[in-house]
Formats: sequence, C-alpha cells, structure tokens
Amino acid sequence: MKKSILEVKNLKKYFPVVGGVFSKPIAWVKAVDDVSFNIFEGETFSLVGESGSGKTTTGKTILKLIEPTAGQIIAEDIDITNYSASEMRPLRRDMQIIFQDPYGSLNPRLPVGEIIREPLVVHRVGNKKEQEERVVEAMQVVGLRPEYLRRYPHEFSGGQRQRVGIARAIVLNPKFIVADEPVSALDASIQSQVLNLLMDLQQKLSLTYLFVAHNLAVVRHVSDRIGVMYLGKLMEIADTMELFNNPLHPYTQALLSAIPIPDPEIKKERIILEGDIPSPINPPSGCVFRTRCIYAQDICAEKMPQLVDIGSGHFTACHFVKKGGKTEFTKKS
Amino acid sequence: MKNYLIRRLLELIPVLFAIAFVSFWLVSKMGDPFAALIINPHVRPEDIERLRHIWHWDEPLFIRFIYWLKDFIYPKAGWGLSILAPGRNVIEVVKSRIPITMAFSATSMILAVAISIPLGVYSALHQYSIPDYVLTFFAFFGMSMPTFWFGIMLMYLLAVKVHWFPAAGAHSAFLVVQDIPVEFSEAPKIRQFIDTAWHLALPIFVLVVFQMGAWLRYMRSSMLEVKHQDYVRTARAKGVDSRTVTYKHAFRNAIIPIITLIGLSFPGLIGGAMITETVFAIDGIGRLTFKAVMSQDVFVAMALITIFAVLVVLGNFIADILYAVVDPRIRYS
Amino acid sequence: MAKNTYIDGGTTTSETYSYWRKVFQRLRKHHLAMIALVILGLLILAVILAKPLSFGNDPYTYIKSVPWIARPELAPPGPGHPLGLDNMARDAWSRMLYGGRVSLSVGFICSFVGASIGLFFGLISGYFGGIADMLIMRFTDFMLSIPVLPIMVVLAAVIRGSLAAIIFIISVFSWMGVARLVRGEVLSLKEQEFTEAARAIGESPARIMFIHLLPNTMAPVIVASTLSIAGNIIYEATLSFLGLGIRQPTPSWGNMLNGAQTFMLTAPWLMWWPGIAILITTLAFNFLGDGLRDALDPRLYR
Amino acid sequence: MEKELLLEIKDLKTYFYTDDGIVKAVDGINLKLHKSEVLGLVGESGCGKSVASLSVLRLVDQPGKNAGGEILFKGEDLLKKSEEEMRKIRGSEIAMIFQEPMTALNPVYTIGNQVMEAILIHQDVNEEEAKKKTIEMLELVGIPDPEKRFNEYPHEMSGGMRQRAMIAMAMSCNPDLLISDEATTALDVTIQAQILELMKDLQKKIDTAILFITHDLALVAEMADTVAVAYMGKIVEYSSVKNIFKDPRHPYTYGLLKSIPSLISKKTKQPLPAIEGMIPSPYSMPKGCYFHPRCPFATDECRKNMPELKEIKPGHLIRCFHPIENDKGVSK
Repeated sequence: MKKSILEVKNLKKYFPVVGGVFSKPIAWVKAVDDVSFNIFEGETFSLVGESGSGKTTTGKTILKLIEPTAGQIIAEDIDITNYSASEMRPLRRDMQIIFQDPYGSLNPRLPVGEIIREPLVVHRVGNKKEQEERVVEAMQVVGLRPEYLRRYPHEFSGGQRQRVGIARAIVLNPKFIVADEPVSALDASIQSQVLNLLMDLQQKLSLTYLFVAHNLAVVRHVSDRIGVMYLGKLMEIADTMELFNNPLHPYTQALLSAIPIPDPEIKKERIILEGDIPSPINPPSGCVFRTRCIYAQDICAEKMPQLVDIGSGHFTACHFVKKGGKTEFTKKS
Repeated sequence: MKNYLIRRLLELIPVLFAIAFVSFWLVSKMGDPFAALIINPHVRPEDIERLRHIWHWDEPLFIRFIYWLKDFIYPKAGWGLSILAPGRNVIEVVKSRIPITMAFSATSMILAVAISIPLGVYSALHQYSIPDYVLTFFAFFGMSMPTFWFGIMLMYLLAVKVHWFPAAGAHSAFLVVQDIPVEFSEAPKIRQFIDTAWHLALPIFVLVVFQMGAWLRYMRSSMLEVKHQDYVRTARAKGVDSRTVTYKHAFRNAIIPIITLIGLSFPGLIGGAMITETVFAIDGIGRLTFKAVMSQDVFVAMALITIFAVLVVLGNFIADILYAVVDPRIRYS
Repeated sequence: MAKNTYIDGGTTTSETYSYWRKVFQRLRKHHLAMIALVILGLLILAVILAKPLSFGNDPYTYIKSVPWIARPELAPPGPGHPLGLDNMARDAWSRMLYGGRVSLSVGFICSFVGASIGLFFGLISGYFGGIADMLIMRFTDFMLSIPVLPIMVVLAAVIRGSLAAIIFIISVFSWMGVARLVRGEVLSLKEQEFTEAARAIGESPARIMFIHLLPNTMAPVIVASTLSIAGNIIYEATLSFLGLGIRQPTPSWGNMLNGAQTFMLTAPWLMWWPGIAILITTLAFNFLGDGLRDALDPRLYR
Repeated sequence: MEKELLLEIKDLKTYFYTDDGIVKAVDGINLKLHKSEVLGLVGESGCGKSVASLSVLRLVDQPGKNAGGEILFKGEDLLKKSEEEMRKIRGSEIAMIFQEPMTALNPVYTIGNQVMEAILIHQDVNEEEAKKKTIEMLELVGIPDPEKRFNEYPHEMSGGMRQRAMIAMAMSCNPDLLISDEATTALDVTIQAQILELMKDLQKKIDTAILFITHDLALVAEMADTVAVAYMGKIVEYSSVKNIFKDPRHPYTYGLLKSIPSLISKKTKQPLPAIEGMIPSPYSMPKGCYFHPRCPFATDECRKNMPELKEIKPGHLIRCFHPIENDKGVSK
C-alpha cells in the first residue's frame, strides 16, 4: 500500500463578492467546491483544468497560503486545516511551492543569493557561512552558476529566474512541493529544460509533487496520476495512462480532444464544446458541466454526481458512468 | 453603480459631521467670541452671560456643537455673532460674499481646464518637440510658483507700474456713466460686468496659471499612456485615420482620469481663491475667512469652514459620478 | 542532469549592477533633473554656509546707518548689502540666507514626517486589510476632505508662531498622498508571487513588510516626497506671508515677503528675491521629482 | 498548388533604436504567401514574429523603424506607399487580430460601434446598412443574440466572445489577408478549439489568406499549409507543413519538435531531449549563426559566418551549414 503524504477531504474555498450599499458579501465565488483527493509519497499528482477551475486555489489552500472555507487538509496524519501561521511555520520546511510567474515570484530588490537564502534565515538553519554554502549547492543543483549569487533577478532570463525559484523551494530539503504552472510562462525550448530539472530533482531528493497546469501534454509527461477540475469541482481522477487512453467523463473527453497535436497528418475528430465556461459566482445547478455537455439529461440539472471509484483508482463524477467504466451516454435531443 | 453612489452618499454624512465638529472645535480654540464684547462699554457683563446662554456657549463642547449645527442648517433671524459685521445674520454675511468668489474661481477653473486639455494633448502628440518643452516648462512654473507672490508681482508690474489693470477690489466704487459718476450698483448691468471683469482679470489670470500647470501635466501623461495601448493599435490596424485615432480612440480614454480629477481639485481651488482674494483685496468668502480668523470672529469662521468642507466633499462625490458617466466599465459594475 | 552543467547566455551581463545604480544612470540622462540637483546642492550649501556668506552681517541686527542713503530703513542695495535693508534696517541678503534655512528645513522635515506617517499607515492598511484598512482609509479620506488652507490658517491661529508648530501643522496634512500610494503599491505587491513565496517560507508579517514590501514601495514614495517638499515650502511661505507662520524676527522667505508687500511702492526690490528664491527652489524640487519618476518608472524597467 | 502570389516579404528589416543599443527585432525575413493559403510563422519570444507582422501593416511604434527590405502585396511595395494609401489597405485588404482581446478592444465603445467603424471606413454604406452588416458579422462569428451584443461593452463579454468580436471586425471587409498574431494564446484550450474551428470555417467562406503567428507548433500543424520557423529575427527553416514536421532539417526546428512533450509516446517521466542554453540577449548577439551556442552540431564555420537561407530540396529552405539528414545525422 502506497503511503499517503497528503489528504484533502471535501475542501471548499469560497471568495466573497462584496457589493450593495453596505459592502456586504452579496455572492460567493466558489473557487474550490468540495474537492477530495490523496497524494501518495514520491508521486506526481497533477491537477489540470481551464481558467476558473480552481486548480491553483486548491494548490495554495493546501499550503495554507489561502485559508480554506471548509473541509480538511491532512499532511502526514496531521490535520493542518485550522493551523495558525505560527503553527504552520515548522511544517513549511517540508512543504514548498514553485510559482508560475518567473518575474513576479522573485523580489526585484534582493540579489538571487539572498532570495535563495531567505528560507534558511527564517528557519534558522546553520550560521551565515553554512547558509551560504547551502545556497551555492542549491544553485549548482538547479544549473545556475554560483558566481551569479550577487546578481539581481532582472539580470536573468525567464528560464534562469524559474531556476532561482526552484532553488528557493528545495533549499530546505522539503518532502512535498506544489508546482503551480511552473513552465507555462516559459518558451518551448526552455520549458523542456525546466521539466527535466523538476523530474531530475524528484529522483534525487525523493520529492512528491502536486503539479498544477493547464497544458495537458506537459501534465501527461510528468504525472503519475491526474485530477481534472472544472468550475471548482473534480470531474475525474485516474492514473495518467488510464486517463489519456480511457477518459470517461464527457468533460475530460472534450478537453483531451481539444488539444492541438503537433503532427499535420493526424486529423482527429474533435468534440467542440458549445458556449463559454460559466462564471464560478453562479455555477449551474446539479452537475456544473451540464450546460456544455452533449449528453446532459434532466437528472444532471437536479443532482451533482459524486466522484466515485469505478475501479482500480479511476474516479469519475458523472451520472452516466457506472462501475467498471461502463458508460450509458445518450445524446441530448 | 447606483448602490455604490448611495453608499458613497451615506458615507459622506459622517465625514461631513466629523469635519464640521473638528473645525468647530479648532475654531472655538481660536478665541472666545464673547470676549471681544467685554471692551464694549454699552454691553453689561450680565448681557454677555445672557448671550452666552442664548448661543449655548455655557454647554459642553459637543452639545454646543449640536446646537450650532442645528442653527447652521436652519438659521434663525439674526443668528450668529459676528465681530466683522455686528448685528447681522452670519449666514447673510457669508451668502453675500459667495457670488464673487464663485464667479472668479469657476471662471478660472473653466479657463484653466479648457486651455490645458488641448495643449496637453498637443504636448503628448508632439512629445520632445520644442512646443512640448515650452509647455512643460510653463506647467512646472505654474505648479512651482507661490500664488501670492505671483499675484503681488503682477499687481506691482501691471497695475502699479503701468496702470493697465486696477490694483485691488472686485469693482470700482463709482462708474462714470455719460460723464456723471454714479455708484456701482446704480450703473447699467453691462458696465458693472465690464468693470468687474477688468478688476478680476489679474486674479483670474493668477489662478489660471496656478491650475494649468497640474492639468497640463495630467493631460499630457494620460494621453502618452493611452497612445501606446493595444486598442489604439487595433484602431490603426482597422484603417482608422490618425485624427480619428487620436480623438475618438485615444482622447476619449485619456480624458477619463482628468474628468475625475476635476471634482478632486476643489480643495486646491479654495486655497488658491483664498490667497488671491487676500492679495487683491476682493471681498469674497476666501478673504472673509482670513479676516474672520485674524479677528477671531468665531461664528463666521466656523460657518465658512463648514461651507468649504461641504464643497470639498461634494467635489469628491461629483468625481465619483463623473467617473461613472465617462467610464462604461464603472457604469455597469 | 550532471552537476555543474550551467545554463548560460541570455540577458546576463558581464558586470552586476544594483537597482539604484541603474536609476542614477537613467537620472543622469535627464538634463533638467540634473540641473535641478546642482541648483539644490548649491542652495543647501548656501544656507549651511549662511554665516560666512553674509558679508559679516547678522540677520537680526538693526543697521544704524549706511553711507549711500540718509535713512537705513528700506535702504536700496549698496556695498556690503547686495539686497538692501528691510523696513527694520536689517540686511536683506543675510535674512535671505537664514530664511532659506527655515524654508528648506520646513520643506524637508515635513516631507520626511509626512512620508513616514504615510508609509506606516499605508503598509498597515495594505498588508492587513480588513478593519485596520477600513479605519485607516476612512481617516485618510476624512483628512483629504478637509479644506487644507483654511484649516491650516485656523490651526496656525490656534498654535501660533514657533517653527515646531509650523512643521506640525504642515506635516499633519502631508501624509495622505503617501499613505494611499503605499497602500495601492502594497495591494499590488501582495498579488505578486514573491510575497506569497515569503509566506510559503513561513516569514512573519513584520519581515515580509520590511524585507519585501517596504523596499519595493520606496521608489514612488521618494518621487512623491520630493514633489511634496516643493508643496510644503509653498505652504510655509504662504502661512508666513499671511502672518500666521514663522514669526518675526526669525526670517523666512515667506515672512520677508509679508513685510515687503507693505512697502511695495517704496522698496520693490525687497519683494523680488525671496519670491525668486522660493520659485527656484520649488521648481528645482519639481523637476527633480519628475526626473526621478522617469528614472524609477518600473514600466521602463525589468 | 501554384496559386497567385499575394504577399512577398523580401529581406525585411525592422530595428529598434533604444538607449541601450540597436535591437534587430526583424533581421532580414523572407516570406511568400499565396492567395487563400495559410502561412504559419512560429518561434519563441524575441524571434521577431510579432514585429514582422506589425511591419507588414506598418504599425511598428517608436523607437522601431524599418531598416530595409520590401513588402510586396499584390505586387506593390507597401513600404513605398503613402500613409493615406496604407490606411486604405489596413482593415480592408489586410486585417489583423491580436493576442489580448481585452486590451485590443477599446473599453469605452460598444462592440457594435467598433465593428461598425471598420465597415463605415472601407465600404460605401450608410449607418443603417453598416449596422445591419455588423449584426450579420457578429452572427457569422457565432456570437449569440447579436442585436443585444451589439450594444455591449468589451468588459461585459468573456475572452472567447471578445476574440470572436475581434474576428468579426477583421473579417467585416472581406480582407485578402488576415494576420493572426497569437490570437488564441490567451484563451482556454476548449475555447481555443472553438476559435480555431471558426477561423478555418471563415477562411473557407471568405477565401482569405492567413499569416498565422504563434509560438505553439501544434497549432501550426493544425492550421498552416506552409510554415516558417523564426529564430532571433531570422527565418531558419521554411517549407510545407508536412516537411517541417516530418522532415525537419534545421537543428533548431528539430530540437524544438523533439523537446515538446508528446501526447502519444509511452515514454513519460523520462528526460525530454531539450535544447540546451538560452535565447541570447538581443543586445549581445552571438557572432556567426545565431543558433550556434545552443547547437549540438556547431562547427568553427558556424561560429564565424551566418549561413544563407538556401533551398535544399524543392520548396524546403533552411539557414544552416549542417542540415540534419533524414533524422539520421548531420551532413558534414
């Protein structure tokens, strides 16, 4: 049995929308709405989805960078849901994050050496000399020349900055890293370098990743398991190959078919979803996907389907996917 | 948007109340309005006590303020005690001074805005040209010069030295109509207007120069910012001619922050009017304020400062409304 | 990847340079700002060296007689007294120099106090949000709704005279701009991921504010403060001109003009120089502020 | 296959004269686009693809300037035209859509107003007819309830709808050439699929040629007939879409294709064959071939000289001294 390093149970995060005469919350953005999953030690678990799906919010809520509205976050048998900032501090040595924006994620007024040293200072690891040694070591591991220690972020390219961000995340030797769209802001040729680095570090430092991304090809390449999110809800969870070869949820099917393929000879039959992604402020009743689903029936408007295991760790939230992966889709008339 | 405006209006009430109270408190610190009566041999000490009681001056500060506020909003005949104009209703005294101040500050503001906007646009469209440098220098001059000194110097050069303009006052005491000197108020309206305009020319000029500096800079930078927006490029890509690009697409967006600032420029205008009125000896509410403070005329000073506060707060509110009128993004949210 | 395989190329330059050095390089290209900087340097030097530059005159001493005119009061410029004497027969040049001390110090101190209060409120308001933010911002709005000059006049009439009182009165009204500015900056910095990264590391709010937020808000605060020095000098001059600021016999450019206005017809030269001094100083601060804004502009940066 | 030549860019150069030096954003680009054909221009950031497209419409802002070359559109050099003549071409014969549909639309005018403006400029119609045509266009690009949408402002619409409005604006005068500059980059993948479908559909209906600019090779495979790969302001490979993807000859194209994670390969969680190094700084370009510092096959020749764009087989041009031979190795 694989050991679960992190467990999320019925996690919810609602952001208030204020308005009206008295600036009271008049509505809620249901960014994450009743999401549950496990992450096993040493694996890469990915959350994919389009904008507004709540994947990034989920990742940041797990690290308590965003306070959850409801649900539970259990990190290695400790329920950290209601931990305060000071209670979280010691745990942060083990849980780190890599950000999307290589420009915004580094303080422009600090030299990169200081940026990487910050975690060591905050957690009082070693004296100044030892800290500097570890900074140099971290820079070497991520492929940055240690001589660049005193340079400022603006002197580096996007790919190098992303390496600085990675060095900062690994300098405390964490067990678990949330990688929030770590390559989406990078050029194609740099993207693959950074992906290689992340996979390499996972091996060397036995890391567990929660990988948040919208690029399905990238996710397919790096993940062990994948969760597909739509409008704050998990639609499907499965092992990578299972998900790509046997997508059961209509949304997953459409999402996979929408990916453009870098091969002019493959002309695939595409499922083009109608309409826009609804607003998370006012999501559709029942199944949130029903407004764009070609198989939607009356029941979909009434009941939100539960995420159920249909066998061998493949979870789907659809009324028409039954145990064993049998589907009973009928096209909407 | 409607909700927002209602909320803003509701917020204004406590702000106004607080400003009125703070100024009441400060002004009453200035001196005892009844103290001046002691030197009057016709007033007996018991009369002073009686007056003190009538105006609730024997009550604690806050109670006294509430009574004062009530009287300020619903003035009774003969209300208030003025040292500058004994025996007259304070509100009447103040009211009679308002038109002249309104006339010359409104004129100066309209002129300043009306001249600055086209010049600012010109400056932005011809960035780094010689006219741009000249205008920039002029703008900085307007922002940097001390109003009172500029006023005195103009008065000295143009009124005292060469007699092009009258040195002081809002109008002449007598006007010569068909070789007969008549009192100002007896003269034909058109002559009154010309004479007033001639008297107010210099103070208006001072205020225009003072205000233009800021407007020129705002308009120039706003236009420069808009010039490089994507939608300006889209308009050009559509084949829109450069005139229409400038005035329909760029200008319409650049003017939004400027219009908003008009409402927020009231405090500066009030200060400027106060100085110019004092320098040019114009009997408006600005000079009255200064005189009231200098002669410790508490009732008049309080009434004036409350009126100024109402004007400033009203300006803020106007700014909000204008913003909503000119920017569709605000209008609909 | 093998250890010690480094990623080279890209935008790295051969030498490392800090943000402020780059700012200064850009400022140097701004001619007006550099001229302003030189003028301000000379002015500051002049008021520091007021004593040796006064030709042995004292700003408070009544001169008994001058050789070129019968009465020393309102004597026109002459040898040893380049700007003449004022109505109390004091040397106008030395009063200019000593008055400059007052005007410049009021400008600097009020700006500094205003920026400090503004930074404090802005940081707290922007970082913590919620109730603190609401209270601070309501208070800021309230302060901004006060008609500044009339209230300053009243305040000056209540607490009359001393330099400290004037500094207090002007400072009270010179922090709101910075507070709003800093709050806005902090709100946008909080959205940036490096602040989130600091929280992910487990940094305390105080450390985040001082290491990450404060240095990143300094640029606009410096610009706003430079510009507000000019405004504060004008406020002081205006109050003193109205007779509510710095009191005689202490000289300030403003109260020199107050005296001079009365004798506009007989001694017009007394009016010129203090006014020109104020104008040049405020112009210089405005140009410097403008140059700094261009040099610090993050949009041209990165 | 030999269709009428619509656009021919010859040795186009667009330089930016900045305080820190000259940036050769477009440094001698050559392209040919035939009538009703789709030409894909791909490359990473800094390769000059967007500047090249803006250069065609002569919309490059200061401090950018044309520094040579020709842009022959229907046989006439656009660089020699007067501003007034250019203005008549923009929006009617050549239209453009941009990456950010939010910022590319004017926030203070309604969608209808902005689409109608293009029609009123280039077509001899009155307001009423223009409005009718606008609503037709909005309907054509799949905006539901076009009469109502006509009066909506950009901020009231979703990203996908805004991009549809942009397309309606661009296509309203039946242009011969549509330039699409990263038109789907800011969109979600399911919305991107909708917009691509729409563009293909309209291209057939209106018979427009498209200059399709993107950083995403997969989109090019889907949309383009011919592909040009740009690197640091120069075209490094130029051929039919089939050749580019099945028989890439330039080490950069080859490396780029290999480094993209595949959707078919079983070898996941393996190191990707990445291109080493980074894109050079535009202020300090390497000598010789710009790609040599990152090229595994670079020789002394590459370090000294910039190779010419040469035809190595019919319709396949590359800029390389050592083209890759049929996926097996490098010619020496």
